[in-house]
Amino acid sequence: MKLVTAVIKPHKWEEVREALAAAGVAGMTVTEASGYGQQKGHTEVYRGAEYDVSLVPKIRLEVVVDDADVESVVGTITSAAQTGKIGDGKVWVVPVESVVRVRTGETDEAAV
Amino acid sequence: MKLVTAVIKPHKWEEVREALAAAGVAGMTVTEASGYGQQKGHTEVYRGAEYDVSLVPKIRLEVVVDDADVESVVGTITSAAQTGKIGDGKVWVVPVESVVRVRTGETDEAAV
Amino acid sequence: MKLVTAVIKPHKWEEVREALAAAGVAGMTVTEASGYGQQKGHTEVYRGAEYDVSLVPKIRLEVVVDDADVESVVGTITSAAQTGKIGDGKVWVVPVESVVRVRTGETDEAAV
Amino acid sequence: MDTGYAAYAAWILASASLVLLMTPGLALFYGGMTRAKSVLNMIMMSFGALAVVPPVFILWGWSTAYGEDVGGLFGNPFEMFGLQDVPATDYVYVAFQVTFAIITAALISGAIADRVKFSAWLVFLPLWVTLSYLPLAHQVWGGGFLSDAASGLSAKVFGVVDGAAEIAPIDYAGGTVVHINAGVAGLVLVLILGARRGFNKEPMRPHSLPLTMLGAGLLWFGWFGFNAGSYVPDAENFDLEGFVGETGLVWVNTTAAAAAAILGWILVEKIRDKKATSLGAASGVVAGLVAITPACGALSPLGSLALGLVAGALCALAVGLKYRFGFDDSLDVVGVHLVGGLVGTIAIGLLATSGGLFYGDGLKLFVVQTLIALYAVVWSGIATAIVGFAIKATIGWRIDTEDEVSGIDFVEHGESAYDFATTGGSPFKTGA
Amino acid sequence: MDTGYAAYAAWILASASLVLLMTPGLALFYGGMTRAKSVLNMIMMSFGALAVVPPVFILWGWSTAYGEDVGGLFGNPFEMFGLQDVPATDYVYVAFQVTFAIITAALISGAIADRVKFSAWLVFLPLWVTLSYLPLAHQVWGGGFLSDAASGLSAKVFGVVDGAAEIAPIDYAGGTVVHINAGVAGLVLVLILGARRGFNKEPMRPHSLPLTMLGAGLLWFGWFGFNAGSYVPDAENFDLEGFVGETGLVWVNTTAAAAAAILGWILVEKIRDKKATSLGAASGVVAGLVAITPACGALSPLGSLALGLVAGALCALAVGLKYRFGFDDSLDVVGVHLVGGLVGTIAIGLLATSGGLFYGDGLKLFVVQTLIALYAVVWSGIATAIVGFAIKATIGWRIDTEDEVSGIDFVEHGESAYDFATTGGSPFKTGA
Amino acid sequence: MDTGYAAYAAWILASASLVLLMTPGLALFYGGMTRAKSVLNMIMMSFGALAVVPPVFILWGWSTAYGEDVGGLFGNPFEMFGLQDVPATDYVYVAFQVTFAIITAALISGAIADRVKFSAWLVFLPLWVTLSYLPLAHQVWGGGFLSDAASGLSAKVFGVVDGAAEIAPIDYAGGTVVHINAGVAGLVLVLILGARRGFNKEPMRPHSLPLTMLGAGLLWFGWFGFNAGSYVPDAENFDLEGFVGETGLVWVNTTAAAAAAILGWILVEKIRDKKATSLGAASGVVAGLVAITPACGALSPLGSLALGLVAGALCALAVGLKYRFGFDDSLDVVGVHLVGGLVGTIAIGLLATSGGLFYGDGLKLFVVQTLIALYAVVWSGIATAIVGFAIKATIGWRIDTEDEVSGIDFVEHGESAYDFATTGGSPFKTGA
Ligand SMILES: Nc1ncnc2c1ncn2[C@@H]1O[C@H](COP(=O)(O)OP(=O)(O)O)[C@@H](O)[C@H]1O
Ligand SMILES: Nc1ncnc2c1ncn2[C@@H]1O[C@H](COP(=O)(O)OP(=O)(O)O)[C@@H](O)[C@H]1O
Ligand SMILES: Nc1ncnc2c1ncn2[C@@H]1O[C@H](COP(=O)(O)OP(=O)(O)O)[C@@H](O)[C@H]1O
Repeated sequence: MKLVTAVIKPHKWEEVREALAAAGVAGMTVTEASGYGQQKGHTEVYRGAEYDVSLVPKIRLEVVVDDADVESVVGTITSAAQTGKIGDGKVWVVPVESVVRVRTGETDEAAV
Repeated sequence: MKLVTAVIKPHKWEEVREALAAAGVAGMTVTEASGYGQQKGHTEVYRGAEYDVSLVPKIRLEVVVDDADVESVVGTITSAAQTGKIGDGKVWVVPVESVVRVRTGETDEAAV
Repeated sequence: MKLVTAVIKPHKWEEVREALAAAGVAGMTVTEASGYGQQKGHTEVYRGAEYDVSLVPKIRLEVVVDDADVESVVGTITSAAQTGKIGDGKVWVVPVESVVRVRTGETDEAAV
Repeated sequence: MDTGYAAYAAWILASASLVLLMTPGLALFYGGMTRAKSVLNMIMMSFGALAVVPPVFILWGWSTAYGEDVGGLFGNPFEMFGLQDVPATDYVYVAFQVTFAIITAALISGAIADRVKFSAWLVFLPLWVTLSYLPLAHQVWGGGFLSDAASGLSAKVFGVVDGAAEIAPIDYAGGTVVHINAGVAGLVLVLILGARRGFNKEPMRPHSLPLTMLGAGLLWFGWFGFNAGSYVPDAENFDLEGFVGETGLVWVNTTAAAAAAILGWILVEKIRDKKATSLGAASGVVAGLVAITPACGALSPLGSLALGLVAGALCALAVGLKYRFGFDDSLDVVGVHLVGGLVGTIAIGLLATSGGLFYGDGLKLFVVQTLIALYAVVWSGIATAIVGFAIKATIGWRIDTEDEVSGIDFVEHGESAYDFATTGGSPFKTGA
Repeated sequence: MDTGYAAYAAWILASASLVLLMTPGLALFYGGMTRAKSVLNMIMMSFGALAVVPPVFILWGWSTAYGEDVGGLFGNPFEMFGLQDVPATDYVYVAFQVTFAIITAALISGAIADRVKFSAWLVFLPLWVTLSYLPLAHQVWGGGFLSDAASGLSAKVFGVVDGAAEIAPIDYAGGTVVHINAGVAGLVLVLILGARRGFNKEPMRPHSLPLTMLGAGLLWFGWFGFNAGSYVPDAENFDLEGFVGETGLVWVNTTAAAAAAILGWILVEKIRDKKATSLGAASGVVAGLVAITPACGALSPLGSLALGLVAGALCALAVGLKYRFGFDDSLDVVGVHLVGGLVGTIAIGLLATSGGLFYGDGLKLFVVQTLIALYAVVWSGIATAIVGFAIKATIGWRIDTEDEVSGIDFVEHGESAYDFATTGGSPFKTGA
Repeated sequence: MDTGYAAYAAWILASASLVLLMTPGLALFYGGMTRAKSVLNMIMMSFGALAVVPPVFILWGWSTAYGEDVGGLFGNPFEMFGLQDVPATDYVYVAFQVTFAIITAALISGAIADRVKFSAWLVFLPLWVTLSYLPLAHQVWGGGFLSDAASGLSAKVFGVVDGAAEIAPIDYAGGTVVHINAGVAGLVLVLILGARRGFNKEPMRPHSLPLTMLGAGLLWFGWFGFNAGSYVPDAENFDLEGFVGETGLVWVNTTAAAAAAILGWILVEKIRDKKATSLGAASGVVAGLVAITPACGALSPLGSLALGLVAGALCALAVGLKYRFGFDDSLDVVGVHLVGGLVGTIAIGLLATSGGLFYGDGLKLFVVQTLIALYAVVWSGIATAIVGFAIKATIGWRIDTEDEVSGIDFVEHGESAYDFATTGGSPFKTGA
């Protein structure tokens, strides 16, 4: 089992979700995140004082997948989330040692 | 060391925290998350227009534990978070290579 | 590649960001989190009724780095985030199997 | 019609508008105190009152309150059904009075937050207004049993002079009709409905105190209409100085009591909890305004300061009782409106510059004020119990427990209050 | 000057203040309905109207509306340019009228939310007020073509009696000038500008319904000034009972319609969507108030209840049309103000206690009301189209599509609405 | 008493209510500008003023402002202690005046946001009101040194005619007493207290601009009472046309200045920062209202437009000074109220239609206005310094630096402003 974590642009979320669903990924966990990278934040001015907002909003997805599906899932996310502009995000993969479905206690492949 | 990540129903948080405390887990990191899976979101209607809220609120816990405690921690969370209904969540375990306690610089077992 | 995850005190964020930038880390992903540990929350009173707020606000950083940089990144974060008081946080390192830059499809070292 | 009366009309029109604003103000005051997952329902209970009470009042309400007396208890509801035959110049009174009925009904909602079917609330409103509010309004202001009528309660106790009770009961703007009435109704409903799941176990923190502070500000503002608008003129023989002097006094007393009650409330908090809270300040405002409501025309500004201070402190102590006795008066309608209403109504017997014990005028007024307060408690208790049990036995009051946990806003209204997601396509929502 | 007139002055000053408050109220009503990334721009469109319209009105607006008649269409804008030679006692009217111009212009903004350059809006405001609002105000209230003038529309159709139209068109407080006018302008602009990116595909949920409810409460409150402040007295020969009676009736009718319209709207929702929403209740308030605006002096309270119920239900049905026909009237200015304005203006022909079909007075008034409503649609449509296309052809209306996605608040105003970050040094911001 | 006076009474009652609302409005205006962790404390500083000032004013305030003159500096505080012997018909003045004292004190709080012990603030309030506000009120409005009294400042400079100063100083509604006074007090306190930790280093963004816009709307609304309610009638010989004409003019001028000042402020922003912000618009509203406050009865509407435009632009430039000079006037009380107050007070010497330089009446009024403005600066500066240093030397002003970082709301009030957690049992809180 692997854990695929993807950081994407928020307005791409809907497309990524649909692409993953089409690819048979039925579950994932999503968090709101902020990104720091080549894509710069912006400057706001309040009563003449400048505020640097250095972070940009991102969506962070976590999907636990079978080893066999890793490549396809990473590919699906990558192509669905791509706009070609700086700040499109990253996807990384981490090994998972075990998974449990809380409701049933099922583990590993059966739990995803 | 392992990192146990658990996604649970928000109203189970209090019980999970108490169960973990009873099991001797003294620290964890919690984030608000949204889940997508078999448990479906709901539909809201504003001025006659339907909005599909596809995600459901979840709590995401991260606990770094000694290798020896992994099984008991996963078990504790699983049983405390269980309601038996769809959407109870998932728990997964990832290997950790090192841990540092920022305050003291202590590492690994001593840092948790 | 490794994934360095750090949980720090929110008001240390600016210093950590600057220290990492100085150390050549150009990208990271940040989430708002809540911590549970030795640092205790506080009690609020509304119309005479006490509410225990058990969690304390934290910032959670994720940085994917080359194997070679792990130690320096962990060290940089640790020293920048340190106040010496309880609750300074934790840093942990997890192995990463692959990374993709969504915009270009570049992988691994080139993707960070 | 006396020319000066036109000035009064300008003021009562402004006052009616001010009192109307109190109900949206209350919606925010209460809404801020609920959790984010039930704020819309809380607000909707007030808007429900805004929707249901005006038709009721236009159809039979005005007539039931101010129509021909039936046994001292209520007016003939059919006499001016649909406002037929109401003289045009009476419409300003209809305007003013309908706003009182709306806010009184809306006040009750705080006691039963987070757990009531919206349909049950919409059914409760016309029934309760008809059985509890309108009769009490008639009895107090329509020349009924709690007025100074020769056939009234006070007259029965202390006799009649010149065709009216020797001791005229005093309820300037609604200590009995509005606050005791709403407070008792809240208590009775809580006892019938039961507590929220998790009451006294889980924290149920206010989700937006700025909203509550805003609500308190709007309530204070509107209360000037409530109190100073309650001046009763003689249209044909308008008393210029009476109008200017009495409304001015009422305005000052209203502010004095609200200010002092903030101090009273946060003083108790500072001593008991070590911190003066903003929720305490907002609550103090309301407690002081409740207490001064019946008394605002009868006290001096110094007396009003004293009343406010005491009322603020007592209500601050009273809101803890629900945990002691285990009734889930969610937003403290009992602790603030019933207690504050009783304090204000009864304290008149002590503090009234004319008739009050402290001004050397003996105990008679005190006895009368205590009696009308108790009478209001009983009337409201019985009327509310009838309506409350009837609804319980038929359509039922409560939503499912599971729905309570997941949040009444979505369950009853299909909405969530907030969505602070950073971007359009984002999947997040906040607030249930 | 009659002494009673001073009372009227007190009331119109209060009324002008109330109507001024409606525009910030509208800003919140609309602002709550947008997404968090565009709430500031929405609010700023109202504040833009608050900034631009008063100078326009002081410079040439008052004169264009109430100056010497030019062809029945507008007043001479130069006659009282800069308010020169306006008698001091007329300033209360200037005060009252400027607030109407402000809110009417601000109403339009809801139709074109989230996508308009702030500079384009600031240019639109004076042009539109000059070409659409002021002429219509003149025609209806300044003795022009839609008034009962002998040279007016009604006189042309049904003849003249005693130097005025036999059938006087009725628009008490602005069904044509304000609501039909704003509603048509919204529609025309939407057609010129086009839809938001993602319209009818992405969810665009209200980001803060409590803000919207607050706005609705402030609008209702302000509307008492709008309607009851529109009473027109005779300064020299002040009619005391007329003042008291008519303003009182208008107040009661205003509340009756708003209340009933809440019921009408949420009833439709309950049947169609299974849930009564708080957005529906807030929308019902506005729909009812819109419909009663022209009618508030002509109906009985029962008639007002009926009108409100119908208007609430019809507007609830009408807001869905934009999805059917694909025009992105973002916050339903058409569905609420145009539809509600038409319903109210035309229903007068049926429900007016004097002149209405249902009161046995035949169809003449109905015909006249329908004609003035249609005339207002045409005038507003043409005037708005001229201004709208002129701006499109020159500076352009729309911000970049990408900027629309990332949020107009930052792009146009350099701000984000909210920052709920838990700590000072925290990097998070919400709502941008 | 003249019958027309009753109309004035209706208006001043409404006005007093409007001005009372300004303080909760200010609480939100300021509260929205703070960070989420200190919004409650900011609001509580206003509610503290609402709690403390009315008792002070009832006990000795009214008497100190309007009692028997003592050396031209203040009234005898014991003469009408506790409002004893105040004629009933004067209560409407007490009502109106107490609201001025409350808001003036509350204004100061913006300068010292996020860092002051609530107890120190509660001690500051009565002392400052007694030493700075009440004497200035007496001197300007109570026939003291800044009035047109024969023993007053203007009389000393330009002589006496008919027992009064030849050149009557003009401060219609409080440019000196309210705005210069509060602005100077803010500045002095900032200098005594020092800056917030992180000032000029960390971003301290407004946490909720919609709250600030709402506050600005309520302030504008309330300001009509503030300005137009400041009309001074002759009760026995009521001047009908004077009342109608002057209050109408004041209303129009108030709106003209506020509108133009929005334009002035956002124009500066557009040029300097490339974007017109909503915070700028809200600030412009207040700047314009501040400037017109002393001038609203003396200018024409065109003059008011000019004054507003200039005041908006100047204040927009002035708020940057604190970064230049390093004083942490957190929410720009100096930049808006001191600068705006000075601009308005002094500009009267130029723009007054009777007496102003631009109207060919020479420089005398300009000199007088400048003198009273400077005098107010000095008086307020000294009085505030005395109170400020006294508190610093005894109980101390500041909370711990660490507490400042973690947030004053929890530390001083034990609360957090917001909790948008999605579910009841959820562990999250936001905004603390
Ligand atoms: N080393 C990293 N570790 C974790 N997340 C990263 C890292 N670098 C970038 N990110 C995330 O990816 C997002 C996009 O990165 P950025 O450098 O802005 O653009 P791009 O990936 O297109 O080159 C960032 O906003 C951040 O959330
Ligand atoms: N493959 C997955 N990877 C990561 N998180 C998952 C995955 N599948 C489900 N989840 C998380 O677990 C939650 C519960 O899953 P769901 O399928 O709804 O119910 P159940 O686990 O009871 O079958 C989801 O809301 C989501 O947060
Ligand atoms: N076992 C753990 N797993 C994950 N996060 C932890 C763990 N223990 C502590 N943390 C995180 O580190 C933060 C600081 O820990 P705490 O025990 O309060 O202080 P310290 O690290 O200084 O001893 C916690 O608030 C929590 O977010």
